[in-house]
Amino acid sequence: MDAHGPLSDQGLVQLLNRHGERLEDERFSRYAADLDLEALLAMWHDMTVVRAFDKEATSLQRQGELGLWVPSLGQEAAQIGAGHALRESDFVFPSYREHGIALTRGVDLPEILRIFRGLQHGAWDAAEHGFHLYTLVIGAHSLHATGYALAMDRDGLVGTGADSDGAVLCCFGDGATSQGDVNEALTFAAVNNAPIVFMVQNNQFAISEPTTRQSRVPLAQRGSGFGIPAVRYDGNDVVASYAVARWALEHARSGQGPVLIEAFTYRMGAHTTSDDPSKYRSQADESYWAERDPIARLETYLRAQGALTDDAVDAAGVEAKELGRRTREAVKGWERPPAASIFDHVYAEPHATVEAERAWFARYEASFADQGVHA
Amino acid sequence: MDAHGPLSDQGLVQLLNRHGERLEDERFSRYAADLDLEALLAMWHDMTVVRAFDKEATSLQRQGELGLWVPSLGQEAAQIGAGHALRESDFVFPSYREHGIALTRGVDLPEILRIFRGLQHGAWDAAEHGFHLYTLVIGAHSLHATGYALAMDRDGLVGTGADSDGAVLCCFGDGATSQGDVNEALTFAAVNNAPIVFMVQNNQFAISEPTTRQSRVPLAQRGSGFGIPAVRYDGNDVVASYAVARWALEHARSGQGPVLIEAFTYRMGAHTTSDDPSKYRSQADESYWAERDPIARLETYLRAQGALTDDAVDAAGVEAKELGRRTREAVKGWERPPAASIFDHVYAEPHATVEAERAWFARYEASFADQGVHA
Amino acid sequence: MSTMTLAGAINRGLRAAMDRDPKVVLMGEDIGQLGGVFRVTDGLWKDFGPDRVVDTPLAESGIVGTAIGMAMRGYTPVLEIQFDGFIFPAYNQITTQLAKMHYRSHGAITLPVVIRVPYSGHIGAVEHHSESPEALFAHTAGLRIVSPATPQDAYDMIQQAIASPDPVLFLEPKARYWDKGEVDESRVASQLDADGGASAATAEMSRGRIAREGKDVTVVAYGPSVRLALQVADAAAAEGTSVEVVDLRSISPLDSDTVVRSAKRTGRVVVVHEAPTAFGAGAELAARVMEQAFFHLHAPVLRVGGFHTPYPGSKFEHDYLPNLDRVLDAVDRVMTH
Amino acid sequence: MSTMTLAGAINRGLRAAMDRDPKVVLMGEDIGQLGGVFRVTDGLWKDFGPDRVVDTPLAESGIVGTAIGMAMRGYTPVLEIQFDGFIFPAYNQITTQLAKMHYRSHGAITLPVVIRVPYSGHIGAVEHHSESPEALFAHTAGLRIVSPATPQDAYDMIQQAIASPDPVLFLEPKARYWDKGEVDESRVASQLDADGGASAATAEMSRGRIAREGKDVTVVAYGPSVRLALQVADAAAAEGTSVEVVDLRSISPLDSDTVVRSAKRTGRVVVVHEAPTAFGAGAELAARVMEQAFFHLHAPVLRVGGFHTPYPGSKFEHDYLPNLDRVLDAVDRVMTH
Ligand SMILES: Cc1ncc(C[n+]2csc(CCOP(=O)(O)OP(=O)(O)O)c2C)c(N)n1
Ligand SMILES: Cc1ncc(C[n+]2csc(CCOP(=O)(O)OP(=O)(O)O)c2C)c(N)n1
Ligand SMILES: [Mg+2]
Ligand SMILES: [Mg+2]
Repeated sequence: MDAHGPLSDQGLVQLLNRHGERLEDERFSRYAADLDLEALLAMWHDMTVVRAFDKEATSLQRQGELGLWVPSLGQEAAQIGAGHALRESDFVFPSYREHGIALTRGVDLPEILRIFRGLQHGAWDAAEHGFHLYTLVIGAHSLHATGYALAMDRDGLVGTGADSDGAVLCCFGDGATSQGDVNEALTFAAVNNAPIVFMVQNNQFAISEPTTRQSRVPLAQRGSGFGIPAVRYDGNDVVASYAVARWALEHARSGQGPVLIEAFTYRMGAHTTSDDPSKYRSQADESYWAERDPIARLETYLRAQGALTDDAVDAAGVEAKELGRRTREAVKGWERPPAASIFDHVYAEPHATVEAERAWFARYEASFADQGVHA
Repeated sequence: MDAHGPLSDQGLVQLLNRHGERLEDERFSRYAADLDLEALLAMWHDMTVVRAFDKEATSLQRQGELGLWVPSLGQEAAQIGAGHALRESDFVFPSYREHGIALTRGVDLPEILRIFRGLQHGAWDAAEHGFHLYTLVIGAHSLHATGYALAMDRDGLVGTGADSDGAVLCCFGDGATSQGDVNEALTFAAVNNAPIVFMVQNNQFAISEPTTRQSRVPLAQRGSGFGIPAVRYDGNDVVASYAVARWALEHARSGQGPVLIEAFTYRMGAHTTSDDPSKYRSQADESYWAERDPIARLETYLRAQGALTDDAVDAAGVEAKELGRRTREAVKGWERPPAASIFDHVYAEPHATVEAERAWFARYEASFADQGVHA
Repeated sequence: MSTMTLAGAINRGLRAAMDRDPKVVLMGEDIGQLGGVFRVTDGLWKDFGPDRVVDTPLAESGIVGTAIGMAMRGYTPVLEIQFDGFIFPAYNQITTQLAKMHYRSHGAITLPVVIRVPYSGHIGAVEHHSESPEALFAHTAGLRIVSPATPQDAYDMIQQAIASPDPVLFLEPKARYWDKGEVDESRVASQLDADGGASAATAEMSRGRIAREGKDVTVVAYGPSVRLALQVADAAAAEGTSVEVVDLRSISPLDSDTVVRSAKRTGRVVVVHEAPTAFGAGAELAARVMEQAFFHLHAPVLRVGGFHTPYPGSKFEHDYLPNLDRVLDAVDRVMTH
Repeated sequence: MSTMTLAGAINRGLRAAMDRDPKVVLMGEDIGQLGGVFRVTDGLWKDFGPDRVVDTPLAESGIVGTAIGMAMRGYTPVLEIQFDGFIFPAYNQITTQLAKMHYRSHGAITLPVVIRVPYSGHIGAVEHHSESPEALFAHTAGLRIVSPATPQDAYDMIQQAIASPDPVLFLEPKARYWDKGEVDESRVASQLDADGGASAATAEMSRGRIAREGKDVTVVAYGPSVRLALQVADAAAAEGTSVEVVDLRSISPLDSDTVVRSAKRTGRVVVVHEAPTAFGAGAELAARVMEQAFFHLHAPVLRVGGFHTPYPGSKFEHDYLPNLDRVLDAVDRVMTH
């Protein structure tokens, strides 16, 4: 048994430390071997894009254009690292904070905001992007992910060695590990040897509750209870995030079964725009983690390598601004579909109750057109 | 990670082997040190009593006097061993097969049959016996047990060193380990350091499904995933069952927190009287386990020690017969309470709907008394 | 035409659906080698193998949740929940996920999952083995809920449920499992083989039927209570009252049109179900009949159901559940107006 | 008398209950240092400490299940479920365990567990944060379900719920959390201090009240819809229709007696709730009013509720939920008879 608690940083795989220095790891360095400077720049790019988007969404929420926003601030390395380790043949089940992974799956980021503007519950084509809709009921999607992985296996898309081989990446938070569903998912995945990677982003908080309210041992240890190999790594280190995710995905894709990986990271922002973290955590804690910012350390490294120029930084700034503008315009430009659309897609086939209510609603709306609003 | 599956007999604590020979165990022998021949005879006695009762209940079911019976056949050592390790200050949450533990908690065995005769859902006073009612929804009681243990802790009944110190023993089967609730119980117990012993009786089947459908590693290993110490032992060995349970209970009672123990045993009978095990397991399997009968090996040992005489065996036979007679009489003698009693105890305080229906039912019944049955 | 029990008809229907579509996968506890605790899947494991008839871990949320994921990749999981009382660990998955995914995805994701549940009482069982949870699901949009009362309907409707692109709760009246009846196996086969078969099948299983015509009182029932309603009709006929029996078959959608039409003819309605009366399906039906046939009614719609108590010990179930006398009593009461 | 918001009144009521009885323990997600996502438990963690205000693991089944065990040893757990849509993982524990333990134990075990749920819509939230699940629980015997509409009721009823020996689902109309009102803190205190206080408290919270008297139409509402019903009464009055408003307060038991008495006077009833109409609480009420006041009714009981769809995106919630126009439309319709 590990003597360390779930917030310990003991035994974390790390390949890029907070000073922007590359480290070696006997087991995982080789999974990062293909990361040349170009690849790292691409990751840096994605991390800055999603952070800029996050900022824009937060300010749109403050302006009243969005009901809510769920920032991924601070978790960019964990997400972009994993995202770059994915293949097109893989399929991701995010929770609701995986905007970074969304980006790597080709989701146009502004589209995500349709959810938070209250226009719809799902805002992209899951099959097209290999990226499922966000699930707000904590942990519920872990079972869907497991079932999906089992179906991939049935479909012969695992362990053949072909490019079509794939795996599922299932994301959830530290808090989610307490849900029965997540543990059932571990059971179903283990006994059926499902091609799935369970990725816990331990951002140290479930809203206000520290991870110590969910576990007394590191969350990665949960795997062993189900016979699932697990690795814990520095989730603010994009190189380790890539390497561990790559290892895990290869393990799953090749038919060796489920893996649990724990990205130890920090939620640098609020839980959501409705949250006030000053109520439950200290400035000191936040500063400590600001020094471990996932983007800053990659920047340090890339600059030291001469790979990141001021021009590149400026260009990224311009791109971010453009994304911001495009986001604002998109959000403000979306037209709300007609009210009667609430009756669409409740069922795939007609259902008498829905049809009767739809008809009633049409008559009711028409009555206003005829007579003006009541009273 | 353990390379063995959940049905492996590797690494089981054993103190009395199937040939009736005592073994030493570095860690657990001392927890059996107080078991003199008298104590072992008492255990043998209880095991034979519950087996005889089981037989009687099965035959009552066959005669149509009971709707169902759930035999504990084969699991007597696991249950009686644990039962003898309990203190009065402990509290047990059984599933529905713990007739052996019921006996050690002073439940008059025939009373259990009120449930299976369809007279009531709970058939004894849980508080009086420190033995909760049977729970039929698999795993649901594991959370009640955890909450109860936390309440004991709040009440100052843990870790004081006094005789009043207690712990909860929570029993469930191998199948139950797959339920979300059981895993949530492990979480709540671990983070709150609850004084609870989770005892899995791995009888190798959840109805027809072998334990390999629930886990790919030994079930005891589940503990480590939650930071809960665990031990796996030969559940057909009453000495190991006692020793391991005693260790676990002392651990919990002394304030050191939760423990998971896995009694590896075998369900020698059917799941229930509705079940037909020949559909899903072999005669060879059953014979293999018949040779590992928990009562037989204790008998061999006690006879070798000269502690078990033919007279004692005869006396036990007489007692069993008498219990059988008493059981039959009790079951056939129970009067069904009046139909209107179904409205009692739905709520602790009056509820208008129940009272209205109760009144209607009284009028309805009275109408028969007045007019005779309809049509 | 062949004679089958209701359980046998479901078994045959499952087999036909599995033959028709290799993506149909059965999942549940003990449904494999054992054939299920009621033997409804008997023989299917042997014939289709453990990949098509899957014994799952003992976790209902897991069963439904993984089925959702499989359905997302084009499978049609047909699940067995061992008993009515054990569906509740899956309640979250059924109501917040299975029911809502089609809506959440704007129609992009369809989840043709069927959840078979042996339900209702009268089998002398212990706690949690005799319940009728239909109303606990019918309030949730996105689910269909049906219950056959005859072997023919059992055979047809299980296949229609499997063919339907919507999630279906398929409630099997377990006390009727051994009732026998004639079954025509060809009708549903040709329906499903035709163009638009799935739509036609969904529509058909969503409609009630007049199980017996009558003119004085409409008695509405479904699943296990249809037989009782027919017995009531016989008994009432002997007393000179003509009872029309509506077998709803579908609880969501509730085929209130058929009932309202009947109510407009008879002016008197009695609804029967085993589930507790309070907040049960009968309440919805009564409310709709009132809304749509108020001025045709001679008497209030009466409901005969279980009481607002937990399902009692089996020695009391005959008092707890609707029986001939209680339904006849309600018929008499509506006839006094 | 002091002025409080509805949320503030619950906070004060919780504090009073915790002062009164050291066995009262609050449990839930983020209710400690944070004071809950709606700040309803604000300040209590600071004043009562982490043993009385417990931040639990993120698992609703675990919260309810462990509360049951604590209640078995004499504690009175008062749970917070963060949002309506997240109660379903606990559905099994609530309906098969919490609701049934008293019955299962023949009255030997009482479980005075209170489950607080911020519910209903109109707050512009994302999916699962605006639902009204009352009917999904009211069908299950063994539970009480109440919902206050005013700060005074919120203050009184939370304490009555805690005092009641039965499990209570305490539904808090979250859109009304910031509504202010006068609260007399002394009345419930003297009720609870008196002999038989728990019985009196249970009985009182189980009764509806006439929120406004009227003679033409009875509009029945509870929780968040009471304010709407009162607005309807105002608007209808302006058109010459006198509306009586019944605030049910309790859904289980459903105080149909108060409604039936009113219906016998007015002859016309409209029921309003945010939950979907189909299989909702309004159906039960309509059925009972018909059963008990049929010959007094001039028109069918009409229901105005949410539609049979999942709760839509918040930009649509004003179309989805009952509003002044829809209720007035129903009032007009019953007035045409
Ligand atoms: C079943 C359920 N319960 C409660 C909530 C409310 N809730 C939303 S996010 C959250 C915390 C989740 O924490 P974690 O799993 O660590 O993920 P994070 O938000 O930190 O990424 C809670 C309690 C929910 N969405 N679902
Ligand atoms: C939630 C739930 N699902 C299904 C069942 C039906 N059922 C009763 S016992 C059983 C098998 C339990 O196996 P296990 O946990 O190993 O205990 P054992 O019966 O072997 O002692 C099942 C599936 C149930 N009682 N509860
Ligand atoms: Mg977190
Ligand atoms: Mg077992």
